[in-house]
Order: sequence, then structure tokens, then C-alpha cells
Amino acid sequence: MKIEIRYFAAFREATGIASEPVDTQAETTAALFAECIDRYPALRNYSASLVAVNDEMADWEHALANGDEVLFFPPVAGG
Amino acid sequence: MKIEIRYFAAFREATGIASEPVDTQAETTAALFAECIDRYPALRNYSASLVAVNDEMADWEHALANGDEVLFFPPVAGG
Amino acid sequence: MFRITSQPIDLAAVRSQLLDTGCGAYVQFEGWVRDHNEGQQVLRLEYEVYEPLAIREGQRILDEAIQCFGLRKVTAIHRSGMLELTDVAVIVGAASPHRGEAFDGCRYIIDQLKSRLPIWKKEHYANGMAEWVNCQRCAEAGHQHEQ
Amino acid sequence: MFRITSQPIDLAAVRSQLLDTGCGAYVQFEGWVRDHNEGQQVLRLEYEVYEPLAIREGQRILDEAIQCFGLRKVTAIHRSGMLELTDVAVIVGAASPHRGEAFDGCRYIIDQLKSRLPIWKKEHYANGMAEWVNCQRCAEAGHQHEQ
Repeated sequence: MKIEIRYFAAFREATGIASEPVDTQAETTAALFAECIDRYPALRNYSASLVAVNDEMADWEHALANGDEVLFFPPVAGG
Repeated sequence: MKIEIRYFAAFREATGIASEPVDTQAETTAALFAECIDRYPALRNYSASLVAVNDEMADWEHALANGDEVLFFPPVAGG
Repeated sequence: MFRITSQPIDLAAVRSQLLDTGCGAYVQFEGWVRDHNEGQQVLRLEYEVYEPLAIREGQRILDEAIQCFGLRKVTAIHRSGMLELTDVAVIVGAASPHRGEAFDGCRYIIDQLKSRLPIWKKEHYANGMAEWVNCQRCAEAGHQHEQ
Repeated sequence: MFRITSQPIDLAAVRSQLLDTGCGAYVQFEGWVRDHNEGQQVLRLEYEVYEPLAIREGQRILDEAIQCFGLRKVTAIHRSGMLELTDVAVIVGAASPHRGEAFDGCRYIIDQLKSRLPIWKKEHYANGMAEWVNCQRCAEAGHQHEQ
């Protein structure tokens, strides 16, 4: 299925891209991130990351659907 | 001995005066205040009052000396 | 520095005195004149201050807060005289490297200012009466008389 | 109301929006850009914000604070983009009848804003390097990474 992935802040710098379309068999956000780590090993350094799907915060067992937009967030640091 | 007494806020209104010179045998601030209550019974309503002698906070066993200025404070309410 | 003033407080001046490139956190407390207290409608407040002792004790409280909470910069100003609704009766500003200290230190200062300074508050009510706010009365009513 | 802005924050406007004759207490928190962090000399900060989620989550935090702490009026604004030393990165204002609620509610809001919003901070150092501030790093260093 087709998923649009977006990377933010340190993730964007680690991957070198802000977003990419992927064609994947990953069933969950966790599986999708595992694929990203295979492509961009630098992502491995961020264990406590957050994920959102279609602009809603999600967890790592969230089931993906064709056409989803998945946002990978490095640890936040507001304020 | 001669003591100058000053009354503040509710004490000034209860006594009707801001200050008065007294000639007293009272040895402590507590004894002096007891004399004031005899003259101005309305002061009896204020149990948690504070006292200062010569612009320093004092306690109720403070020994008085001739020429002291004694300040009687009703309970404070700043802020 | 601690001050008593009979004039409206210049809020922007308080803050700009405390600006410090070593501080990441700033907490400001303001006490506003509120339109009610214990079921009474309040029209205005009157503060009587015995300045010689209030200024000395106020400065002592600020010094304690710097020592105990590691505040880098701190100031507080209390009004005297007649105040109208929404006027600022007291302001406390506290700046420190981290926010925990700024919150705790600012809270300490206002708590202590309210209980230790020779300052008395008279409330003027809509019914024409006026009364000295009396912490004894609060104790009897079984609740804290907070700002 | 919660807002994100790339422009300097108008502090006086924040406060005047919150003025309320029913409130006796006002607490304001400001996060300032500090000149050091973990031994490094900081020259400026850069905030990246994912606005759609940040605004929604920020508003949710303000609503929680109103419900949980009985705040009467509340607002918060967070900057995005490049900030210089002593710039205000975030402001929280909380007004309530009594001061306990204003302090606790304001503290809750800034704590939650810092941990729940999709906002990332990059520090630019005097040595020419720049680094994303990373809460993992803080955890490893064994201390909280407060403002």
C-alpha cells in the first residue's frame, strides 16, 4: 500500500529529506519505522520518538491503511 | 516610665487615636497592651496582634525601657 | 529590590529590570483588586502600610528567596493607599536559570509578603460599608484568606 | 487561547486579555532564551513547530488547566523560528480568584506544553556547532532538562 512519510527536525536532518512516498507491506507504524531505520541507520539513535497518523497522535501498534500520511517525530523540546 | 504608643489600621479606629504618650509601670509589651485594653475594650477582639518596639518587631515578653516607642499592629493582610 | 508605592506600578519596568541572559525562566505574580470577597461585593481597596518596617521586612524576604531558591534576579512592589478594581496591589518578579526555582521562589515571596509585612487592607463594599480584612476572621471561617 | 507565532510576542497584550474583575491573582510564566546549556555557550535558538498538531494539543492543555485548576482566564503563546538571547520563547498567563490555583495551573500548563507539543529546539553554539536539544540526552545525563 502507498504511504506518505514525513520527517521532522532531527529526523529530517538524519534522513536528509522532509518527506517521501513509500510502497510498503508494513502493517503498523512500528513496522514502517523499522523499514525507515533500515534505509536511514541514523534514526536508530532516537528511541523515544513519537508518531502521528493523518495529523492525530498515534501509538506504535497503529494499523496502517492505504493513503495514510505518517509523521515521525523526534523527542520534543518545547519551551 | 514614659512610653509613646502608636496604633495602626483597625487599632487606630478602635481607639480613635493614632498615637498617645503614656506614663506606665508596665514592664513588658504584654502588660502595656493589657492596660490599653482596659482603656479601649474594643482592642480585646484582636487576639493575634503583633507588636514592634522602636521599629523592630518584638514579642510580648519584650522588656520596656523609658522613652520606647511601642507599635501595636492588628493582624496583617498584605497582598 | 522591595518597594512600597502610592502610584500605579509600572509593570514593564519591573520585568525589564530582571531580564538576564543567564536566566531561562521568569515568573511574575500580580495581585489584582477583585470585585468580591466572602460573599460581599467589593468596590475598592485601601492599603495602610507602615513603611519603615514593611520595606525592611520585604527586602529580607527577597534576600531569603535568593538564598533558598537560587533566584538570579528578583523584585517586588506593594501598593499603598486607595486602589480600584483590577489595579495591581502587589507584583513579584523572579528570574532564574530553570523554571522550578522561579515558580517556587515567586510563590515563597508572595506567601511571605502577605503574612509578614505590616500592611492592612480595608475593603469598601457596594452596600456602603468598609471593613478591615482580618485574618482572624478567616481562621474562624475555616479557610485560608488567599489573594 | 493557544497560539504559535513567528513574530515577537506582545507581552502587554497577553496580560490585558486576561484582566478580569473576578480574579485576585495572576501568574505569568516566560521562557527566555538563555546564554548557556549543559556547559555550552548558546548564541541563539531555533524552534521548529508542527503547527496543526501543536495548536490542537496546546489548546487541549489550556482546557485541561481550566477544568482541573479552576483558572478563570488563560492564554499561552509559543514562538517558532529563530530567537536571540533574552527573547521570549513561550509565555503562559493564568488568572484566577485565588493565587494557589493561578500558580498551580500556570505550572501545569508550561510543564505539559514542554512535554506534549510537537516542537523541537535547535541550539546554536559559540563554537559554530548547532544541535537539536534532545530529551534522551537529558535522561542519559541524569537530570531534567528544564527551561
